[in-house]
Amino acid sequence: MTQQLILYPLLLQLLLSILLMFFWYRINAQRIISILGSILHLGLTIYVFSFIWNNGIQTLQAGSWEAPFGITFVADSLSITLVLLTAIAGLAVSIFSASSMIPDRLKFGYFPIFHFLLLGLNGAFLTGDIFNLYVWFEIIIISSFVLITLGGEKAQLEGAVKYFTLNFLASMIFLTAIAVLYGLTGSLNMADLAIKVAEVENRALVQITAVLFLIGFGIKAAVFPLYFWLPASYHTPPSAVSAIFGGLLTKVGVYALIRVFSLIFVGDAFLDEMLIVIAILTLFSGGVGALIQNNIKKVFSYLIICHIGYMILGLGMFTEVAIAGTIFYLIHDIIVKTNLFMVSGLIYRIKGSSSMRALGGFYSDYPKLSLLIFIPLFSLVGIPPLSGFWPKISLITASFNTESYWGLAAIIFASFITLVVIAKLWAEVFWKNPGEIRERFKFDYFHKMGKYRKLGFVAPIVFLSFVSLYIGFGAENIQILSSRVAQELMDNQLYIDAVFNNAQNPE
Amino acid sequence: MLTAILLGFLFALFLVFAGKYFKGRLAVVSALIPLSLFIYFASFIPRIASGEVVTSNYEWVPSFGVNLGFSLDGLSLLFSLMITGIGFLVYVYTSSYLKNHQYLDRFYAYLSVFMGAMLGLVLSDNIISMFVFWELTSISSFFLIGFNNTSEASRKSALTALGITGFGGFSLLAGALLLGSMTGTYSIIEMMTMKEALAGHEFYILAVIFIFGAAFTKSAQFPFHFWLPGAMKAPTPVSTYLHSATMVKAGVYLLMRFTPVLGDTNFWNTTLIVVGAITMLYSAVHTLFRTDLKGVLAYSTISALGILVFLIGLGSQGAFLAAAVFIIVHALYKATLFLVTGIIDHQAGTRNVTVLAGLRKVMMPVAVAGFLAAISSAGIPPSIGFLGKELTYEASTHSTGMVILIVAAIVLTKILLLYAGFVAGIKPFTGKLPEKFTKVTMPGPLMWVPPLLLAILGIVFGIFPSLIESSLVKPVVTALGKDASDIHLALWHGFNTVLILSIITIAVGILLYFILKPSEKLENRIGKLEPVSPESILNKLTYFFGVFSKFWTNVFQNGYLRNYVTTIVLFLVILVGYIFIGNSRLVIDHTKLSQITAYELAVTIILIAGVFYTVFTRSRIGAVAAMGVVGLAICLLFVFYSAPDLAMTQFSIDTLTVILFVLVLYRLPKYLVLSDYKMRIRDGILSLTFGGLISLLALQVLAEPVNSDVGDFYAKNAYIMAHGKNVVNVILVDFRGTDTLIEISVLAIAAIGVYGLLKLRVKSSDRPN
Amino acid sequence: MEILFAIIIGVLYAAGIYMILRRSLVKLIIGIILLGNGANLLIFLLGRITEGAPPIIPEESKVFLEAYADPVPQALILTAIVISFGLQSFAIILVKRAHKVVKTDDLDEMNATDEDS
Amino acid sequence: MTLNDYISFVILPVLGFSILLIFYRFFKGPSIADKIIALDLLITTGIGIIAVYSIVHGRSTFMDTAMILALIAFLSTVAFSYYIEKRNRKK
Amino acid sequence: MSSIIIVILITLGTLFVLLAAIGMVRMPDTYLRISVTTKAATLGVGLLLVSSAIFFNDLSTTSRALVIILFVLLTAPVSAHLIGRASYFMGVKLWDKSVMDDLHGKYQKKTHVLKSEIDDTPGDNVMHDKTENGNEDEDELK
Amino acid sequence: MKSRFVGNILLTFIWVALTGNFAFNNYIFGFVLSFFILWIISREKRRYNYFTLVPKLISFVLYFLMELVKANLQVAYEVSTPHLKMKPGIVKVPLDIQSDIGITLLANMISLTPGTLSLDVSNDKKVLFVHAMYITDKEEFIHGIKNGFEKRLLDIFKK
Amino acid sequence: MKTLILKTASIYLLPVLLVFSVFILLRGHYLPGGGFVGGLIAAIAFVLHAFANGLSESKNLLKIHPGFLMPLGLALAFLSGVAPVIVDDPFMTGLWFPDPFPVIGNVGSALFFDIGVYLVVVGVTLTIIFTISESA
Ligand code: NA
Ligand code: NA
Repeated sequence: MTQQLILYPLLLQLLLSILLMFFWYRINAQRIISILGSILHLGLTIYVFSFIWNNGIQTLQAGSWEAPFGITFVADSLSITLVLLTAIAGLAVSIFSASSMIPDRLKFGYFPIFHFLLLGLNGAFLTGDIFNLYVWFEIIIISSFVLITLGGEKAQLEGAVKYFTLNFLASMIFLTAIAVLYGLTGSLNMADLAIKVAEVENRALVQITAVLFLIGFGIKAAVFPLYFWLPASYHTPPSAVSAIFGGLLTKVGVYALIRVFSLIFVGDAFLDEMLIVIAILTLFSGGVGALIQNNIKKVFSYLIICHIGYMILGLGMFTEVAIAGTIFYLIHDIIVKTNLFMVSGLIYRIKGSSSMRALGGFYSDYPKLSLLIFIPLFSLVGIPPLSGFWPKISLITASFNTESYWGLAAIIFASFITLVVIAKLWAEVFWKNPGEIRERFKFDYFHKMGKYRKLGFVAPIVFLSFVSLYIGFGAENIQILSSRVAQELMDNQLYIDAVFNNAQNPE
Repeated sequence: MLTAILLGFLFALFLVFAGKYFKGRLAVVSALIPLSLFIYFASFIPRIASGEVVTSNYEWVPSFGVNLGFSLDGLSLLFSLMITGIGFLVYVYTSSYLKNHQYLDRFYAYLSVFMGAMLGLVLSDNIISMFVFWELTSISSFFLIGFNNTSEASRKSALTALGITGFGGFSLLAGALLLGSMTGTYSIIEMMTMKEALAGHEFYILAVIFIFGAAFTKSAQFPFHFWLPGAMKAPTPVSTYLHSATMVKAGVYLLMRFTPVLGDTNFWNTTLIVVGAITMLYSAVHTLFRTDLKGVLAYSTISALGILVFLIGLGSQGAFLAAAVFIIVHALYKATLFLVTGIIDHQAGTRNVTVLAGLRKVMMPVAVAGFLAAISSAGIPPSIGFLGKELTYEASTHSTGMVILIVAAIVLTKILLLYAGFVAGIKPFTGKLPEKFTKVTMPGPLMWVPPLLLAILGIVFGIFPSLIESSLVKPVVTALGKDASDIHLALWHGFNTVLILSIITIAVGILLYFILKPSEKLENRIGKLEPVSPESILNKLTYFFGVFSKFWTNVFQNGYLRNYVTTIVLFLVILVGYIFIGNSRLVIDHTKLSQITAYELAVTIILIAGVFYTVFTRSRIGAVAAMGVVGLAICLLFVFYSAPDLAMTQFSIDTLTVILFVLVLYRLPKYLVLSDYKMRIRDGILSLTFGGLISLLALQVLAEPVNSDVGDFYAKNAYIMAHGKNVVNVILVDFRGTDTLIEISVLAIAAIGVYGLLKLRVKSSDRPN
Repeated sequence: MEILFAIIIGVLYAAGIYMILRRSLVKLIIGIILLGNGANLLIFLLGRITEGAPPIIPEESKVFLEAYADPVPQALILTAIVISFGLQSFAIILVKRAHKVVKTDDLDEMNATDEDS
Repeated sequence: MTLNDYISFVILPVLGFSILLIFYRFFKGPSIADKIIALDLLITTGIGIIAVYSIVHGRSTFMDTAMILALIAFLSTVAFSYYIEKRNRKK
Repeated sequence: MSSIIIVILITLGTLFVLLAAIGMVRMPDTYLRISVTTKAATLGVGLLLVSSAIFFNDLSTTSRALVIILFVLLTAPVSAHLIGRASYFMGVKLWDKSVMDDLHGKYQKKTHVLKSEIDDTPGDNVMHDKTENGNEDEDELK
Repeated sequence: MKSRFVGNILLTFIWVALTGNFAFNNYIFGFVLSFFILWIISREKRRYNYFTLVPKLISFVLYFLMELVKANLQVAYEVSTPHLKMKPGIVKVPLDIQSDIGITLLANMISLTPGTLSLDVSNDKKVLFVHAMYITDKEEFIHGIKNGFEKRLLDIFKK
Repeated sequence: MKTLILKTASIYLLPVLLVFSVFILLRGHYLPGGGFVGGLIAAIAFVLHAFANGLSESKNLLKIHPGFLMPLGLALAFLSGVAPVIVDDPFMTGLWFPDPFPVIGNVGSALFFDIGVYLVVVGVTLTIIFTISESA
């Protein structure tokens, strides 16, 4: 059974989605199934995680077809870490959704699609097959697309059009890259590709393929100059949706970039430089973008872009220290961004607005909640010892070691901008006396809600805040994990061996 | 020691949850914290004085080399005592100053966090953990400065302060990490052993710049000084604590701490002297033009910080001695003056120097405190201020090079500071009590005792310098890496140049005080220079950066989908094109290509023509029909090239798409051509380049050797192992069945999405945003 | 024939992008469909094309007796086609809905979400 | 001349030429109905081409595709007519 | 023997398809083009399918060929009817040299109800002399 | 129910023909499958009597194929000669046949024979509008249709 | 569309097309076809019926809500993928009955998987098209 273990999180999510579809229109049942399922999923994932932690990289050959012929699932430390994070964020958002989503949306399939999205994320993290990755990407896109538009009014629809078009373009570029890769190597298995791509003589073609992957995944990861869909759409859907988007969607792009550039396209100086340049511009563009926004969800959206830059920078520098920084940042970012979008939802429910200009007085009205929100906000800034701080140690050190001073400047710039932006946000939303906000008629205000609904809003935020605090104060454990991931990534032979050795000894 | 540091944090946390339950006794409980800490640190005095360095080490994040390594030496002891000692008085003072304030618990929580952070900062041996505490001081001071958070000015000051010190913080982080990678350790004590190697290191200058960046911003050196006067919006206890005794001195502390690591080089010394001198002069001059008591004090604080930086820059034993003493001097008198100012503000309701006068008649003890502090600030014997000034002059006159310039600068500064001290400590109490202040009352003892105590200490230490000589001052000098054994503090140094300078200073200063009265006119005059001040320059830069940010953001995020697509495609075309052009190996291999037959040509022609028709027709239904043609042609190509399954699927899907279009289209408006000719040409060129590159790429790949292990495996095993003969179908349901499972999920999601999109109407009140 | 295929693919990619760059929502979707077709044909071509030899094992045999086309690209394209269909059908409905709500087919008028609000 | 040659060099080119002619009508219109008829006829001709092509390669498998074409082509004609009907009625 | 039959059938079939194609180009109005399509092509393709069935000479191919022929025969006239009718109320004109138009004025414009006789409300009915030439898709701009 | 059974049998035959497998098992499978499909799509009210017609239709089709070939040559001649000698127009043909299936078949037959095209049936099912290529004499044309296809169809549908 | 001819034709075509779709589904493992195309044809049969007879008529005909077919089909496909996990084979491993069945040939999890695909495709297509028609 142990060999199958890595697929259980996937299968559970799929089972949940199907089950939820059978409970169409019965929203209370859906709420319960989703939350209980997410708890179960988290428990299962923790178990799988510890299994992999103790036993090393695990692979599963779907259909018993040995690699590279079947679809291989590979759980290395990176994959399973991301699966675990997805489970954590997923549980939080599931609870948050049960409370914050209006019944109409729940009636029209919110939960099944939410779990399909989680399924897609898990699948993308676990698959060891490049075309299968494409397919997982598509399930992610279509789910997110549906989630954006569910019950969509003008803004969502507009956002969705942009979101869809650019992500579709990304998929097409990704598909083009797969076509070229298959044309060059005749293989789809990523471990096999790692071997075969290295043997291709025409390096220019390999480089072009890599560039295609870079752009295809880069759009999804929202890097400069490919990020446009993100600020245009992330603020439009309900907060629970934004939360899962903000926390996880772009990270799949980052994951794919990491995977492809650490496994298949390794050691190309041009590409690494490309990544660094892109990272720097991403840090810059996201930062300045966040600086001028008024809507808090938009602020967070731009900060997502900005912070993607850190991870790409680490990837571009491609030393063990740098990759460890990237991974640490990834871990931190998923939790914090998910939390912040839920926070924005909470603020919206409390005050009826997301505009910094209109908001205010939060601190005097809700001091304890403010303190709670302080945690994710300032974790994001990376005020030490909160979680965002630690990866910067690795990244800055790596930028000294690789002498990428522009990278260093960009890191400092982005950190600084984040600090300024969040401090400004704090001053505006929490400190300032609010102007006259007219109480909206018929608006579903937080203070009008029942006790359990309120709890549904706050509990997930508390949960993720504690996770953030753990990442910050228990940085040692996270760093050990990140280093291990980095070691595995730097030595792609580990991955290849895991895929093929298992194939040689079928059960 | 960890407990000592964490005490503040724990107490703050405790206050968050329990603060409101014992509002009345809050002050007592709170004040116990700094007091007990003060006693705790004081108990170390004998050991430190004997030359010991107390260290303790706690694991934290060993994989980063980050631990909670603390070391208590002379330097950190001095700061610890100041932090806890003045802290205690401020706690006491606050209990009265903010009596019955709604958020008193919150205030104490901030203060406690700040105190803990400050202690951590000065005690850390590990520079990363030092940075951690450094940032915490910035953040807690952000909250303290913004304590009156409903006032816009207050928020703005808090932001400015955080912005500047935060920037410095990142500089410290960069410096720390650079030093870490240069030396392989984050322990300052260990770094000291590598001083020579560091000085010769290629990154030495860079590391120093980073450290300076942190120190100068935190200690408000020119041109980063302006956040400090702004920060005076904070409640007075905050100003006292943060801006006189502790936080602003963190930068000075940092410089001192790194003197044994990075000091003694030309770059280090010169920069510090220059920056310190500019700062002390610039802000000393500024004190002349201020009417707000706190403004005067703020600028005099900056000036004092300048002096300290300047002294560290001089780098001699004498200079360090002077610095050590001056830190004590300044802490005592400046804290006093701030507290006094706070009392005046609290009781009289104004801090305007031009109207304040004669208050001695209503609050004598406060006046005494003010007077004593002014004396000390002026360096008039027997205050310890005198000692400090003497030592400073001593060090200046013994500096290497440009002695005259240095001495002139320091003397001028001291004259102006004397003036400032008098204005703050004496002027409000002398002269005739104006009518409107007759009803001003004496504050409670909790308010006036702390400043008086501090002021008296200033005199006591002046008269008995031995009290601090070996307990506090000498260990500091030792900690800075100089031999301190020959140091002897005394008020009377004999009649020498220094004494002459002192006399000149005092005389000219007092003269200045009587000639120059602070007035709004003067203040306005300096206001005219405002546009060229660093603050407004930075404001302008910030403004322009904001404009630029908007510009940059809007250039890319301009709302037009087609521009986004253009950018992405252009990016792709440039990158791929660049690789194509840069590589001469790219050739097309004709020999591997197959023949073209007439019917294939015909199908190709209708395919391409269909595409063109789709693109250029003005009829939507025509476009849809043309897509049908394209679909058919592709279907035929699939048939020709051995893909019957594909052909079927392609055709059925195309038909379904047509149906969907048809069901949707007749509800849509006219099919307009919305873009102009030029744009169409531009897009046409871009698209064709893109398409061309893809074609070229395809032909390139075809020239590479074929490799289809996977396909062969499937073909071999399709029937034998998977019991199917249509290999494509076997792949879909078996070899790669996972793909298909997800694929049908995609379809189901799409269907749910369509259903929701068309059937669900959300009430407007529930819309997000 | 490969050359013709390459040209067709180029034309489909170009036309797809060109249509996406128009301002009309309907054209956008047509562009997406064309682009999808282009990508599918690219996989087809780069998987190497073989004439008249479908990868179907003859009735009386258990293995292939003669040449056959690589089945892998075909399976990939099938999956890609179906997925694209899901996306396209949703996109088409989105157009309908967007038109109803936003009351325009003009993409240039759909930029409220990018404005600072 | 074998049957295969005859088909490859005479029949298929003629059918290809027919396709081009029909496409000419599609292109020219003038009414949308003409385009729909042309498309319908293109598909029908496609069925013929597939039938002939399967003879050339001796693979009857392709007939399956022809079958699907025959079945489904009808539906698109129905759909287009539906469009015209709805469109005109709306006026 | 069978190959001679095949050649004959295949040639005839191709010719009919070609004729249909030529007819598509040459016929002067939409209705006539529909006529040609339905006939020549159906017959032509039918012949091609039959020849394929003869060539393979197995049951499954033959049954498939027959199924296709059946489908074409069943659907082609229905398609023709649908398009022809749609063309009429779209306003597609008959050829100038047409001799009669009994449909004139019998379709109700809004409901597309087809009456067997002309009623008294001609304004509501599809009258070809009053409509545009019907050459364009109605929702487009030129 | 009886008619549904007949339909079921017919569908079974179609299945067997499609699969080309005349084994007994396949008949059983086909029957079960058809039964299931008819169960899915049928409502009890509707009577599926039309399946009884199919055998008659097949013989009718054979007759019709002759007509088809004959008249196709006429069209071929028209298309392939340089001048167009047509006299086209739309003719109203009154209907005697009343059943839906009968009308549909008639219309389709007319469409499939060259030179004529059924445009539509009036909503009251009284007339069929036929477009024809050669209308030399309208009455003769109508007579040809009524005596040809319609008469045969009426025969078939006689109960 | 109110045309008698189409209406009549569609009523005949419906059962024939459905039989045909099952045919295409079942032969997919050996010859071109399979669950996907089969499902499309079944869906198209109903769509055709809906075009000719109106939506409500077609919905009445189809006793189940098409949306229900989606989870049903997914569940079937899922179960045939998971079934081997229960006997401790990797996910999606084919399980086969030892002897071929008449008509269908070898019966294994792949067949059930393909039937699942068929159901999902029918459900999806009909849900989409019916929904659009309803809201048109
Ligand atoms: Na498929
Ligand atoms: Na399998």
